[in-house]
Amino acid sequence: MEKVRSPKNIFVQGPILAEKIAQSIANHATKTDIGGHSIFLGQIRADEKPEGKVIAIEYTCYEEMALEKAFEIREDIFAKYPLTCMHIYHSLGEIKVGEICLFVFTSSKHRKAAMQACDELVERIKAELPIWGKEILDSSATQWKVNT
Amino acid sequence: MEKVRSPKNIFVQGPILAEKIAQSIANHATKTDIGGHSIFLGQIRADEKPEGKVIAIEYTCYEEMALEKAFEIREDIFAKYPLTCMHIYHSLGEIKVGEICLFVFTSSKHRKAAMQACDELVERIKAELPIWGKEILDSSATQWKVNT
Amino acid sequence: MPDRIRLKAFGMLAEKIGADSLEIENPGSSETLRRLLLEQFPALQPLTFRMAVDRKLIQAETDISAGQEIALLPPFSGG
Amino acid sequence: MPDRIRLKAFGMLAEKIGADSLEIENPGSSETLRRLLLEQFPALQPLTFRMAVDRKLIQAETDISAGQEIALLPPFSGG
Repeated sequence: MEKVRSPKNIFVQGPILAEKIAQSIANHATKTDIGGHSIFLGQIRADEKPEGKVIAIEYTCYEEMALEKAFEIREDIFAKYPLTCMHIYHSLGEIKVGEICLFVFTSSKHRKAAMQACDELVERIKAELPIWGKEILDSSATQWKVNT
Repeated sequence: MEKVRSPKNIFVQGPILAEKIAQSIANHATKTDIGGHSIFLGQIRADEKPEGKVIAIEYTCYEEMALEKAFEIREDIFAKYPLTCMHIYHSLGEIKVGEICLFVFTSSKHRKAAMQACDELVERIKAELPIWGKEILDSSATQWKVNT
Repeated sequence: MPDRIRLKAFGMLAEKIGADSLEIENPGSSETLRRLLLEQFPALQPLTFRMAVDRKLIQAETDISAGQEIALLPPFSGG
Repeated sequence: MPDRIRLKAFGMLAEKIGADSLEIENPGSSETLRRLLLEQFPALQPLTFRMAVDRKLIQAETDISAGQEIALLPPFSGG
């Protein structure tokens, strides 16, 4: 039976807290057809730049387009891998170094589908979602983040 | 500077709790050279067998050999990938369906190293650590788990 | 109905333009719009950007109709 | 010192042998030990197992010395 899915909000104001991740994991204890979970977390790094050290990244997005695109990516990944669950959360606003800004969570009966889907989701989120990070430096300068 | 590492205990009596995972994630907030974390969680599945439905798995191990081997695997993976941190926890004793029995956690500056190292660790843990799971069925029968 | 379009700008482009939203006369196509923008905002000239029409990224020159939402998108850097 | 070895059995092998630890006379080599075990415990005959000597998996016939720890290992099923 196909479940009809609709776009979900993936955005969280501020950092993603460890307690939220724990709650999300615990919520899956009743899904006893799951054998493996794969999680990716993006954390803000204190990169050294010529103009100063990164102390935070401020994220903005084109929300309507990002949610439509995230929905399209979700549908593609659900069609490609036999997943039980998939969750995507991305922070908006100012996220300090050491804090979590991205939480991708996939679950499946056998581990490989969850792992491959998680990797592919992270790649597609970084390449295809209209989200921008402005690095805030300890010199008070700012510069726009470039994904490599 | 090379850090000298020594064998660590990877075994946990009973299930791995979501709070422990959250604590482990939160402990990395001070490591501001980390850009990505990859986590794999193994969860006990309620598989249907001809003799009954799995309700728990009881794990035993050859502890001294498992810890030596886990140390060797850790060293190999640290040599192969530029990781900041690596953590492995495996449950012993009876773990019920829906509970977590394996927690593998890798962190690195850039995401790919963490993801690839996590995948490789899970494969090697399953293939090379002397750990055995006995499936306990709802018919009270038991049977030895076979990794596929 | 006047032939106008809504223009949204994001990230570095919004900074250079000095606004994150504009309403302008419909230039009729994405390439005409790009030329007009580079004339009006020379600070955009060294920058790479793509456009979305009604929240879909466009890959080639695209006609623009009145009432459509056009977005100016610098390279994405989420995650 | 008597020429004896310690034998550990795990998982399904411990169940079939009825013990998880035995002390026996040193058979001298891993293949001789395997033959002796299959004779003494016919229930092991259909099973696949490997051996470790002093916590290292052996890949080929290996000499066994007094005092060594020999382990009988069914296929691993951790994770």
